[in-house]
Amino acid sequence: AAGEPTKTGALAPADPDAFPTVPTWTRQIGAPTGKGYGQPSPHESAVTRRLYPGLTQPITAYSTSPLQDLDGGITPNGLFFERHHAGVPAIDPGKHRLMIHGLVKEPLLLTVDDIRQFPSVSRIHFIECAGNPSFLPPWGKTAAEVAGLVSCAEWTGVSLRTLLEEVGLHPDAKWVIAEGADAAAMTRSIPLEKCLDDTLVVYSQNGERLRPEQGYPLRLVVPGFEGNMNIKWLRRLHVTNAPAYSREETAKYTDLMPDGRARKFSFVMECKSIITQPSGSHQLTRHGAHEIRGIAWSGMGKVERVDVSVDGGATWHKAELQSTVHAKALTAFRAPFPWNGEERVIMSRAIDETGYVQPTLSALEAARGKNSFYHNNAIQPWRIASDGNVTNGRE
Amino acid sequence: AAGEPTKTGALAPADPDAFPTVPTWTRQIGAPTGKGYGQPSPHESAVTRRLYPGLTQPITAYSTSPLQDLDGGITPNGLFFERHHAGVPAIDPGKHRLMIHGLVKEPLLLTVDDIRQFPSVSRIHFIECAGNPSFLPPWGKTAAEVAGLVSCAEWTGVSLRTLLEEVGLHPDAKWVIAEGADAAAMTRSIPLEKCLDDTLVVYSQNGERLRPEQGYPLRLVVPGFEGNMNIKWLRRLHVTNAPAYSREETAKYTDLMPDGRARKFSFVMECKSIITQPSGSHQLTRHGAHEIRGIAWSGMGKVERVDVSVDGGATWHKAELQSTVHAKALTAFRAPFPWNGEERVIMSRAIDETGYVQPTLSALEAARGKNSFYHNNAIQPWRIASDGNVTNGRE
Amino acid sequence: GAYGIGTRPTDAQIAAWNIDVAPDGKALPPGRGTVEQGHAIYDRQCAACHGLDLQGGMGPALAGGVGSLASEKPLKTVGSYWPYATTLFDYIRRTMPLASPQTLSSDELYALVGYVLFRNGIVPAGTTVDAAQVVNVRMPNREGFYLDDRPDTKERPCDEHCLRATKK
Amino acid sequence: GAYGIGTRPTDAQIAAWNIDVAPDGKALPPGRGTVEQGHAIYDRQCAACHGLDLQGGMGPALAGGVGSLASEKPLKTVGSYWPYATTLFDYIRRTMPLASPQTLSSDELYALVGYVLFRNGIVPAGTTVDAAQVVNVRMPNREGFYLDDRPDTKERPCDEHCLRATKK
Ligand code: HEC
Ligand code: HEC
Ligand SMILES: [Ca+2]
Ligand SMILES: [Ca+2]
Ligand SMILES: [Ca+2]
Ligand SMILES: [Ca+2]
Ligand SMILES: [Ca+2]
Ligand SMILES: [Ca+2]
Ligand SMILES: [Co+2]
Ligand SMILES: [Co+2]
Repeated sequence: AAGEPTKTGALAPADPDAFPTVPTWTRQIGAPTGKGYGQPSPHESAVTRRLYPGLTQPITAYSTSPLQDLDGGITPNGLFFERHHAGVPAIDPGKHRLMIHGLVKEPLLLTVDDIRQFPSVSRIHFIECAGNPSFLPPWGKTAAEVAGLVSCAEWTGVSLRTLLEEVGLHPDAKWVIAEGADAAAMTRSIPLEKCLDDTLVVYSQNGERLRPEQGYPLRLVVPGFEGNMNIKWLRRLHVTNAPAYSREETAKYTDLMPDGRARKFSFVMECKSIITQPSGSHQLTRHGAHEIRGIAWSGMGKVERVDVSVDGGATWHKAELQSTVHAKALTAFRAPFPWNGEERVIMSRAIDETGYVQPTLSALEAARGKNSFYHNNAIQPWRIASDGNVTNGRE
Repeated sequence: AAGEPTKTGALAPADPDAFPTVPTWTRQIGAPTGKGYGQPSPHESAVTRRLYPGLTQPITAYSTSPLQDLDGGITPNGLFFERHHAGVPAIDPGKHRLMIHGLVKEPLLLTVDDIRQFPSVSRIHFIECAGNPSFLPPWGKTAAEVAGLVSCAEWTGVSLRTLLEEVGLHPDAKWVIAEGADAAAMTRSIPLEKCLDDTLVVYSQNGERLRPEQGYPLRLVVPGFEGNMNIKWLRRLHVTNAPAYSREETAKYTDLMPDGRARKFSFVMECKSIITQPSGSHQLTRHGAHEIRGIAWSGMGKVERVDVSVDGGATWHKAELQSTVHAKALTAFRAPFPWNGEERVIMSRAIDETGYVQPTLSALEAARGKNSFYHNNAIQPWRIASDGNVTNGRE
Repeated sequence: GAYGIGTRPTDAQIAAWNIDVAPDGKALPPGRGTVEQGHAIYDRQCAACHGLDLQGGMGPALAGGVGSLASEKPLKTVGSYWPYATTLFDYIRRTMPLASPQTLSSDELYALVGYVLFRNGIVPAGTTVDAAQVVNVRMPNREGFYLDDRPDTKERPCDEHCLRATKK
Repeated sequence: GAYGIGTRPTDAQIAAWNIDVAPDGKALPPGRGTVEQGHAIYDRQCAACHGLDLQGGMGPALAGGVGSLASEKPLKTVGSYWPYATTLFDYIRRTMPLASPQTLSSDELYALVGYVLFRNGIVPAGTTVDAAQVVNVRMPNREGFYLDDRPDTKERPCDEHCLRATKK
């Protein structure tokens, strides 16, 4: 009597033994309580971070969050994307110090425990690599390959403003040079205005201390600014009157324009979205009601609205924002998607509270040419074939 | 020239070699990128879930979140508290089904993939065991031992209302009996009104699929209601006109009153808070500015306000809510705490948006006696000795 | 439904999955068993955890405690606390024996319910238990429960006399 | 400060930690090195990754690409792209050689800067490089940067002609 007699539009026959009345796991006692630190189900072992296909430098490299397998707005710590320039340092937190010096009244040396005694703040923010993704082919096959250098967490730390008030700013202060303790001694200049606004020095991510690859024991979170500025393994804040013009803000993370000149200090990650389900490598297995799901974010503030198109951009529908909307945080969206075997190109377009509208790739290319490399926030199309196979919709 | 020359009130001498100018980890290349699934720093290996001291049944048992080591409002999945009655089943998600039947127009059998095709919702909610903590001594030594059977995550799933509308409710429908696929076949009756309000059938927690010990592949989230009702490994929803009076809602999770009668269907977790830092087993190491930090929550809605007292409850100060306040979610709070070696008893008191005020233990005992066992949301005092040692403040 | 997702289970599937037994007993299966049959099954399959005299061990006590609920040391057992015998049938079937639940036959379950009720002085020796018996047996603490009437504390925030302004 | 938390670093500590060199070059250490000395150090410590001719390998090219920036295949190198030589000193000191950064002496660093500039045709053979030289050398692409002027796309949501009402 078992079976799936009324399955509508199923593309594969149902297995009548698939769901026994009393499954084996209901008849046997389960695994014991009290695993000190839990892990995902073995059935989810394919859900991992991945290096980009073909990437061969695992030390100065990046690995992506598996967006096509994730839901909602929070990224679990184990799957938060990674980007390092000289590997992940093994820092002893007891021997780590943060120095604040330069155009300040009282320079300061702080332990991690010291920093935990300042007023703490918890906020949910995304961090996104400025190079997420390339402007040039080959186009990524999966959502991770297209936009997996973005993740989102609840960060807890102290407002940088609090620390700068504690050291006392000199009137000439205009910039803060932040430096990491990794072997790249990663260095970026951050405008003082941003430091006094919403920048945080954090020690915890999603409740627990930062993971080593996210900057343990201290990192800067510069909400909405390009990932590289969120200095990990933070050890020094140098208050100055001018930017350092460090290598990562000159040779890298500047945006080359068609006339051969380049934009510098291009910090903000503009408004963006991507459909993650269904997305490249997914397979629809039956006809009927489906869901489109995805994430949207903006470095300028809150996501205001997301539209989706299932006809290659000809017409659009408002999606529903399915999670609480936090400023500069991933916002999950959804829209209904009835599918009955039609070939379709689906895409999403986000609009933020400043009114900025996520552009098409051709609009970006018209403004910037093809070699600006960073800050590609173009609309991402996915193609659904009549057999349900989903691939990148870029020509 | 190294050292900590101006350290104010330090109780232990500073180690001048503690923070080299160029630490070894800055001189050496770090660990490679691309660990598929990340783990915490080895320096945080003591931050784990623990069985209650003396608990010897790891199968039908509970383990606590290490609240004294956590920050903010989100609990990382690896440290989310556990409570099982027959261990953690190893469910093959492909062979798992959810059946919805009873007083419905069309009974339904759903795969996990089917459920993912209904409109999805992501919301941040706490889950708390009704027995968190005991009303009777021995009092817990740490925040985990006192209140570690509460955790909070972003859940993604489908509104139970959507599923109930899909099956079509019979006019006599009043309750939904939810059943798990574990060896306890855990069963609870939930009022239909709650099922049509904010109850969710979830598949993901903090972005990734549910952990096995949290109900993989499906669990019920009944926001603000006692943890036991958030049925894990959910396999069946039976719509009825009356509660089942299952063992967990008669023998257990009923609240015995002094006259020998008991409250039944005592579902809501009332407003509560606890200071987690500093808390039992912590040690203050210097005089001067410190922070009080903690978490507050209410099963009735949003936390409206948290007060802290540093004089054993004689006077109170308003704490700052340091994270975004979500309804029925952990809300982090903080307050400044200057400490210069005084003996102190510190405590927090939360108030929710309904105006309900977290009571003292004696107020609870006056209303319920000492044997009501469940729903202890009493104010928790911590005693700070003049040497900075923190212990449970209950007499 | 509007979404048309999923499949419709057959009546046989629903009947096989639907194991919850409410106080009305409508979902009780056919079958019967005697207190004496229950005694034999209990000693073999239950006593190791719950004790030969139902006094408890690794598992909780299954008898005793009548009259203790208003005392300082209440003992909540099937006999002293449980309002319905249907719960006993339902729980043993779905959960016991701990390591091999949902393996007992309906006759064995009725017999075990009979034996546990007998040891609690609720039914006499020699009783044969069936569905009607499980529904109709009067549990001592049937009237011992009332609906949640919280909130039951009336604490007030102290805006006037004891709330000090927060210093920075 | 108001919180009084932490310790005050000594001037010596600050000097030792403060390694960032801005275009004003004020933070450059004393020292000097020649293009020829730099050549020898480069071949020993850098060429394995950046190539004997600075053409790149496991590490990026350190020369070439002048005139390519507006082309279809721009090559961004120290010579073609970097606006300041101070960045070169700063970056090599803090980051290179990749596996043993912050091990080169100031003299070695000046020499390496000299050699990389020489191979980019920016200084002649025989040059001795010191702090003044690093600050004053005119990098070819010095004027190649301007402040971020985004937003640069003016897409509009289509409220009128193409936004359809969402169906359930
Ligand atoms: C291997 C040990 C073990 C065996 C064998 C076992 N039980 Fe249990 N039993 C337990 C444990 C442990 C609990 C408590 C479970 C919980 O609270 O989640 C329990 C609970 C119960 C309860 C509920 C008691 C209460 O007051 O809530 C009943 C009734 C019960 N068992 C009956 C039986 C019967 C009948 C058998 C034999 C058919 C049996 N048990 C066999 C360990 C066992
Ligand atoms: C083991 C390999 C290796 C060695 C040895 C090495 N480098 Fe590098 N170098 C790299 C890599 C890889 C990068 C790119 C790092 C990144 O992008 O984060 C790099 C980047 C650079 C850059 C920046 C180039 C640009 O355009 O951004 C300079 C300059 C440089 N190295 C100089 C040197 C010098 C000088 C030495 C010797 C003292 C040296 N390197 C030794 C691997 C090496
Ligand atoms: Ca269907
Ligand atoms: Ca940039
Ligand atoms: Ca101090
Ligand atoms: Ca209860
Ligand atoms: Ca069991
Ligand atoms: Ca390096
Ligand atoms: Co008062
Ligand atoms: Co339009």
